[in-house]
Amino acid sequence: MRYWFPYPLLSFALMLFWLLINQSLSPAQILLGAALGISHAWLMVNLRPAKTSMKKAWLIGRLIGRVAADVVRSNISVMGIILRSRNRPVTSGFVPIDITLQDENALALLACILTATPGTAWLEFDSQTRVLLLHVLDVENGSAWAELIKTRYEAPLKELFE
Amino acid sequence: MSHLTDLPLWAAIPVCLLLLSGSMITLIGSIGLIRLKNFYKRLHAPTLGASAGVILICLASMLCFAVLQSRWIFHEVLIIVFIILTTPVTLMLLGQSALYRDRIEGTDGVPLKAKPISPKADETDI
Amino acid sequence: MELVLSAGIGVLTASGVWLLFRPRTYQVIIGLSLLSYAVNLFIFGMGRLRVNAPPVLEPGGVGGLLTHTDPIPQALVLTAIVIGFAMTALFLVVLLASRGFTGTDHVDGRE
Amino acid sequence: MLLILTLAPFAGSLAAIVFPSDKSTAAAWFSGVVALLCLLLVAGLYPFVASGGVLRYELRWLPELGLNITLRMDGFAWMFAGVITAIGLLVVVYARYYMSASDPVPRFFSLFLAFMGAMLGIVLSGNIIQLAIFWELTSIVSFLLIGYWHHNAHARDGARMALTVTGTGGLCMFVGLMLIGHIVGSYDLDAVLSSGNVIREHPLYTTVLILILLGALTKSAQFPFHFWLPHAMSAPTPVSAYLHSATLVKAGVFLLIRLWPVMAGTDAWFWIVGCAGLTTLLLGAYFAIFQQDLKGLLAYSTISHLGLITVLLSLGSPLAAVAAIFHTLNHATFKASLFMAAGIIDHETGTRDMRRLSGLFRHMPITATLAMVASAAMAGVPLLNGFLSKEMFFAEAIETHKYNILDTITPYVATLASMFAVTYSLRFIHSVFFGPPPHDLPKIPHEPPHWMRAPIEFLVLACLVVGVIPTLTIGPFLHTAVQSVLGDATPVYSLAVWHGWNLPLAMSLVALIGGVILFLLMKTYLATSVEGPPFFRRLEGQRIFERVLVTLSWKWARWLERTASSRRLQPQMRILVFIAFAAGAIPLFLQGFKPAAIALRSVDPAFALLWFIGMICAVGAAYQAKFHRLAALVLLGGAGLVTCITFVWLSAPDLAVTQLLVEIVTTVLILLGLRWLPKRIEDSNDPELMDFSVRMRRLRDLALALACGVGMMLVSYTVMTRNVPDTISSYFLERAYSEGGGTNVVNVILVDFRGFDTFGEIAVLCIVALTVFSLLLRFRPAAESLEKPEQQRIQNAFDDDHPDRKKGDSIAEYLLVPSVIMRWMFPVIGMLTAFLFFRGHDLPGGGFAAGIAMSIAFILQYMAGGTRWVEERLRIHPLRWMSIGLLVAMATGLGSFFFGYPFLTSHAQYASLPILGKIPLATAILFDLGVFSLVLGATVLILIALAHQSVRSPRAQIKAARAAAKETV
Amino acid sequence: MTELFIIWSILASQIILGLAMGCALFRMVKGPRAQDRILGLDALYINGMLLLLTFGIRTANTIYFESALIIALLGFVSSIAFSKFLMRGEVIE
Amino acid sequence: MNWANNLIILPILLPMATAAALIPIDDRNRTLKGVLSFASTVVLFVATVILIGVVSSGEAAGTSVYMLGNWPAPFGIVLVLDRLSALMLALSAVLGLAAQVYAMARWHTAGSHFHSLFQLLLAGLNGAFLTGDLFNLFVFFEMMLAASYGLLLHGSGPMRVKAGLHYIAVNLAASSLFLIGVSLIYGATGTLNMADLAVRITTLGPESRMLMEAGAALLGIAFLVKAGMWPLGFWLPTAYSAATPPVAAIFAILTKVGVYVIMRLSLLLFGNEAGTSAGFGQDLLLYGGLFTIAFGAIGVLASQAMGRLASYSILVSSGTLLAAVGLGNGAVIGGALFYLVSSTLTTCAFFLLIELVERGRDAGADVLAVTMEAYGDIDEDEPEKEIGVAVPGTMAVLGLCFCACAVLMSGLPPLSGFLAKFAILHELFNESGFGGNMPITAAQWIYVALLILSGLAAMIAMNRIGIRTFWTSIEGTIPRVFLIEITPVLLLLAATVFLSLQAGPAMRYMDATARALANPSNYTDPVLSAPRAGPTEGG
Ligand code: NA
Ligand code: NA
Repeated sequence: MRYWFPYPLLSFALMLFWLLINQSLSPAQILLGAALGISHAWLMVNLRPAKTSMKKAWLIGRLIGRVAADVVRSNISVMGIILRSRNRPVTSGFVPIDITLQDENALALLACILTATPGTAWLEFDSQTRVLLLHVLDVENGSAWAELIKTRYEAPLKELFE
Repeated sequence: MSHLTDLPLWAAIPVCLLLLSGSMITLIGSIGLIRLKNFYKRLHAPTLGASAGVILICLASMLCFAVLQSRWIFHEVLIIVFIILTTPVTLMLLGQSALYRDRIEGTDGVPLKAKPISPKADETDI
Repeated sequence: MELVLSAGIGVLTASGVWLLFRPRTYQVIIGLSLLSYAVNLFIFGMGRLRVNAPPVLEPGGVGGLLTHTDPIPQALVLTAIVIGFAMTALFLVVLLASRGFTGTDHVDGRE
Repeated sequence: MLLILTLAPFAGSLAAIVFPSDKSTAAAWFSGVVALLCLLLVAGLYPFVASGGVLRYELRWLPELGLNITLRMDGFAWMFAGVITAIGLLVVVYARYYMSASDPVPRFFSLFLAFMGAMLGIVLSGNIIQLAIFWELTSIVSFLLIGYWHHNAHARDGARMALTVTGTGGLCMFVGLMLIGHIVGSYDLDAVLSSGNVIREHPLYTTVLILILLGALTKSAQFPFHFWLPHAMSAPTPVSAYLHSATLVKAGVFLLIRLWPVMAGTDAWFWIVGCAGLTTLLLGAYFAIFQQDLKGLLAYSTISHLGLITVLLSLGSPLAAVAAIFHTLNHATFKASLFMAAGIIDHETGTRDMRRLSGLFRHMPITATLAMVASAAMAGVPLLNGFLSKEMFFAEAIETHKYNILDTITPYVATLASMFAVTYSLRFIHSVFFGPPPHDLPKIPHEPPHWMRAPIEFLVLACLVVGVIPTLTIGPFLHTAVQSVLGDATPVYSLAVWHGWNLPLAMSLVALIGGVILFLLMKTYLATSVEGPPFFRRLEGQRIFERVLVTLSWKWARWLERTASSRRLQPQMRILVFIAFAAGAIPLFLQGFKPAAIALRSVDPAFALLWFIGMICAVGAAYQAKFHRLAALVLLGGAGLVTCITFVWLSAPDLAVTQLLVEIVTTVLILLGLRWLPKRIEDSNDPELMDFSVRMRRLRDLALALACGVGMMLVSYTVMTRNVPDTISSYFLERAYSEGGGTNVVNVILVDFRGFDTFGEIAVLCIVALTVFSLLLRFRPAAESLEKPEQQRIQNAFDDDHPDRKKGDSIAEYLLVPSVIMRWMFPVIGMLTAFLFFRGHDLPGGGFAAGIAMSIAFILQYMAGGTRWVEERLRIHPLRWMSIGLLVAMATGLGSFFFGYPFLTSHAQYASLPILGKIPLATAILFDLGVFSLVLGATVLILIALAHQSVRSPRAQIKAARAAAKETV
Repeated sequence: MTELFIIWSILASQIILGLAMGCALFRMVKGPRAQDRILGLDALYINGMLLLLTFGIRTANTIYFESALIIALLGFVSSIAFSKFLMRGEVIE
Repeated sequence: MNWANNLIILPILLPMATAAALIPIDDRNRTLKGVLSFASTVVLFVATVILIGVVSSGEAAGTSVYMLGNWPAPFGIVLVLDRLSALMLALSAVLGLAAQVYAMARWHTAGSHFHSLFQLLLAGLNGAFLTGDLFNLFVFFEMMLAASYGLLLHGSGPMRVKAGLHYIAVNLAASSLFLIGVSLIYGATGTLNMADLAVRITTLGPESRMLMEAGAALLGIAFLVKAGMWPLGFWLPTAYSAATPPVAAIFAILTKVGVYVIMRLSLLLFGNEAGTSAGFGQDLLLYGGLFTIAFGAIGVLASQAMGRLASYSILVSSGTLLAAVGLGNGAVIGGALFYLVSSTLTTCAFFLLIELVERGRDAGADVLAVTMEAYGDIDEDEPEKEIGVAVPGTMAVLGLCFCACAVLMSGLPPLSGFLAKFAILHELFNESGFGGNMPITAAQWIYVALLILSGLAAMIAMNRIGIRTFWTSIEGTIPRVFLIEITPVLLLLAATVFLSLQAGPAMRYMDATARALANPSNYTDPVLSAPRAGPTEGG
């Protein structure tokens, strides 16, 4: 079973992708999507990506909600910063954060989250020291960034993947 | 093929609001590209468009076509997903490259990782 | 529409042609690329401009130039894009080889 | 018979070349037999010709153009054929002994026979174009014969000069003959000969005359083209004996006589031919006196005698023509024998310098006697053949033909030249055979083998016999020849030796006595003088010719080539663009092109804004391309994006999709290339910028570029605002679904209506990929690009410096998170590819877009993991994919053969399957699959081949280092 | 009324997005560093994609969606190539 | 659809199939590739001979039409086989055979995928000759050019790459013109089919007409660049003399493609029936052609190396042909076609010969050095140390071949070079038949003079270079030559001899071709009225 369906989640996602992109739920498209999803998963086997299993998949919903809220919030604040930047230049800075997350897929997800929320930019991750260098647009406003990220995102991700 | 004028007012208002707000946010983000003073600050600017801008405009599109074509398949979701997946890659790589170049040149205010070997510091713009 | 596009074609052509006259191989390849945009748009324009009249039929339908834009220039542009891409690749590699052999990026292989 | 006669020498020539070089005697025998056979053939044809008949043989060759192989023998041709074959036979005999065994003798005989054949071809031609053919053949073969001893620089120069002069003349003559054909309406000699009046009265007569005379006068070495002949003396003597007595130079005379009935008699003819002839007659004789080389003397004498014949022909009187024909024969006889004699002297003594030779009479009395008789004939001593024709010449010279100065001076010049002839003849005899015994010669002189002398004996005998009893010997033959040339105009003439005391005889006496006196006066001077005549020594025709030739054909040509062309790219581009601009603009300008009125109301502000951006990108890219390559590339990407959006805006989603994908690949590609282009540093005080001329050049370029831009803008605007013509696309729009089986008309056009374009287009991609691949196999980066890029060196050094890091950590860290996403994108892009592929036929997409998209998926993996990483994991066979793609596309097209349809006929159908419903099944999809496979293979191959250079470069570096080490050792 | 309203607001948002593209262009032209230009190009791509989406709404036609999808899915590839070139001096090692 | 009709597409498909099949074969099996490729070219040659037979047998008025995808003429793409295209097909097959055999001796080892590129070049050439559609012509032009880029660069090395850069840059610019021209014509007339265009031209309105003419002019410039017209052909001598010998040999026909298209289009579109467009561009062709002859002749004289000499002689022949077209004299076309065949065979033979002759000399050593250096870069099998076999007669044979080339190039008798010039002059002087006594115009006089002078220039230059090579060379260095290297040269020269001997039939063919070209309806009628294949006909 594992041989034939090496990445079932991926295959499912790909099938979903297929159905979405084709805007169709016809049996033909479902079949075709499934076939393509499965065969593309085989392609992926060759690349040998790190295997990840989601432990508590339901947590993902909570995470998405939290991220969505943050996106809205940070969008507004960044807009403010940009519009006010001429009168009141913002103090931005680099924030190093220790990351204990091990799974690389989880790290990738974290990167996506941090990028999607304006105001924080993932710059560099030292694989030895496991320090993430973050650039934060408004350091004054959030000196507790490191803490925030660790609790708000890293922890749930850890829970999700490890 | 349906026509845009078929859109009822109750749908038109949210579509327009979504569109206008999405594009406004994108514009503000892009203005940030102009107004923010250094590269690292500017790195944040496009994410406005890549997050809120994309999401709002895609929502507008979804709503519009859902009403027009009476369907519930939102392939615009794909755009949101892919933008959110791919923008970090670009920005991460770009930010790191900038960091590297600034360190090499010894630009002020850039945190050093550990002192790299002293470079032949004529590396300017390409 | 026509005015804007033709002005665009004009500017692309002028920039591309100007670069063709330059001495550096890289300038020439950028020039050729700009020129190929101009040419592609020009070909495209030869079918006249139409907004929202893509040459895609309803299943079982019959199209006409009243409801659809002219598909031929589009087909021609597609071919031209492909060939243009191939030629850019080729020219690039040749200019690299020339740079390697002659030690200069001058189009004549010497300063 | 005539065909055999013409072909035999050529066949013999081909056969002779295969003789091994050590079988020279056999080759000689063989050639002799061929020559004899020809002679016998000619002799056998006499009865027919003598009765006034004209023998004709015609073989169809190019009848449409009036060119057939026409062989025609009348009396005149017979006479010439006889001379050619007879003297040819004698020369073969002579050459058998003359040629040294160390020479490639078979080649000599082969060329000799070929030459004989060509000469026979000239005289037997019944078609003037065919005559020109053989004419040029004699030039070519004589070139090879003169240059036979090509290790000798003189021989080479002489040969080249002979060919250049006679070949040029021949080409002019060819045009002249073609014009005759134009006038007469036929190239047939008979037709030409019967159209004398038409030709002489035609407005083109003078042109024709000059062209033909250029041919004839160059060939017969007439002034001012005489100079090549003495230099042709570097040929082996048998060649000289043949070419300069009976054949090559006589071809010119032959032509003059042949066309005499047609062309002669006009003032133009008289002036041109007469001037050339008289000058040649006199100058040749004068020059001959002062030669120190035996063969040189004979050569100038030949020139002079040919001048004599030419003068005779110029006069336009039938009697003069008779004299000319007669003298042609006589000259051939004595000159051949004299050349052979000179050759014997050269052969036996090792020198031809008259200053070194003397008193040879005691060593070779027989040869000396023979030479003396022949010289006497040359000098025009009575009882020898030369005397007879010279008398006829004098008689004609004193006649009045045209009342002009040329006619008046003719007798004086004739006498003077004749006097000179006596002088040089005497000199030849005296300085060689008499005087003190020779000393210090390269060889001890003695009589040559008997058979070597035999040809001379025969010829001298002929001189004597003809000179004594002309009517009984040469009379009938001459008459036949004369009759065939002059026809009804044949005058009454007498070949008697004694005509009584008359003015010609007096002139002969004056010449004889004067010649002797002149010789006695000059004897001492000549014995030691340098080569060449006084007064004219500086004015050597050869030197002038060489100088002119070098100036014209080398110096000026090189200067012109440099001036009229450019090997640099920029001027070529400027010219091309300028001409293209002019070519496009002129038809419009001439027909009063008015660009459509500019209408601002239809401008969509968003679209205008878009193009405002596009234009800035274009100009910016142009501005930055020199010093900021990356910036230029970024801006180019901007322009590309604007183009894509425009396509979407203007109802071309297919184009937008394809252009976008191509855009991405191109950017990656150029970036891959940028690694090998070391950066260019802007020098703010670049002297170039200051230079005024540079600035002007830029201004000019800018003006041209702007002109092109404005032109494109006006034309495109005009076309776009015009009404649509009745275009063929309606057909496609109507049938795309019903007959093409797809709703996306563009794609149906691509894979069906105009699938052949696509087929060709993928082949182009395939070719380019192969080219790029094979060129990169041999890629050598520039020296400064050999090393790894600076960034990598610094980062690697950093890794090396820190004990907790290992090499490559920097890049691994850099890509740690991004590579995860990039990797997961691989199957996603794969799905997109499938999507683009399947829906292409109905909606935007298609095999091409799918192929490019898939290649992006691959390249993304390369970027994420590096070359080695990918190639350890994925098996990529782009070449195979390309091959399969092309074959699949072709096989799909060929499939229609089985149903009796032409290539690429597609079969479309919507099949209804259970569960799946209606799905499209067009064979075009299979074709698209081929396109996909090829595009994927080609794009991947191009990108990977370029990417591989980075992996390869360390090896190249090692090699370069090794080579450098080798050099220093 | 609805018609005018929706058409004008779409037009407005298109112009706004066009202006946003203009801002991105400013960075591409101005620099000052290569990374700024690349950032500008990336923003230009995203803004352009949004413009395509609005265009889809304006014409009520989903046929232009693929172009936007391709930018969303593959547009980042050239930006990655650029960044990697800056960082490592070559795109593929 | 009978098989003979399907044969029309064979010259395109066969080389492509061969090329495709050869691509995945490893380059270590070059000989296998060469043999397969050669076999394919032999079949191609046989097919073209059959095609010549088909068109000259008078069936179907000498014009056969092949509808690709079974779409009728103005809409789909059609291949049109007439006497002219059949002639060009056969010519390119002959050249292909010769170059290929020659290459198999050693040159195909100088780089990879030689045979595939070569076959694709043939396919491109044949497509360009056959197609009856302007845009399809562009595609095949690009195919041919792309393959020519690849082949020019075959063997790599600084000279070739430098020359290749210029060649490609100029031709890319020209291709842009091609596209602009084609699309402008489409925009003005709404068609791409040549026959349809010829018909539509007669009824165009003034504005459409001027736009169409501007498009045609741009198109013409693109072709003239390929044909090497002065001053658009400066790239040619450098490129051709840098190419490897077999490549240069096949390139001998590339310029002729430009000439072919010019001839085809100007006679088809701007014939007497074209209304006010009749004779469009003829003067440009005439004077451009004359300048090209002059420039080519000057270049021939100024050349120190044989390669450049040969390249310039290509310009001469281009100029001769262009001027012949520009004369607007239908009859001259017949002679010009004869000249085209003869001069193409000659230059091909000469290009092949050059390297053999120079092999014993220093120049040859240079070439070899470049090759060796190129090999140094990659780990591949070294080339054979022994190049060919030294046979004593070799020098004589080479000399003979050289003489033949010289005679052919300078238009001296008795070979076809002379007959070609004779044919041109004859038809020039006797435009309205023999003895018609039409006055000869100044341009015609200049043409005649240039024709003769260019021959003279070739004679002087070949003489100079030949003497230097064969007569003053240091004795004892007999070049080593493979039999399969000299054989193609000999065969090509034999072909010119054959052409001379069979001048009558050959000239009849050419004249028939010229007559057919002079009357565009010979082309347009069959193309526009060709029936589609129906299911009843097929199996
Ligand atoms: Na962020
Ligand atoms: Na003496």
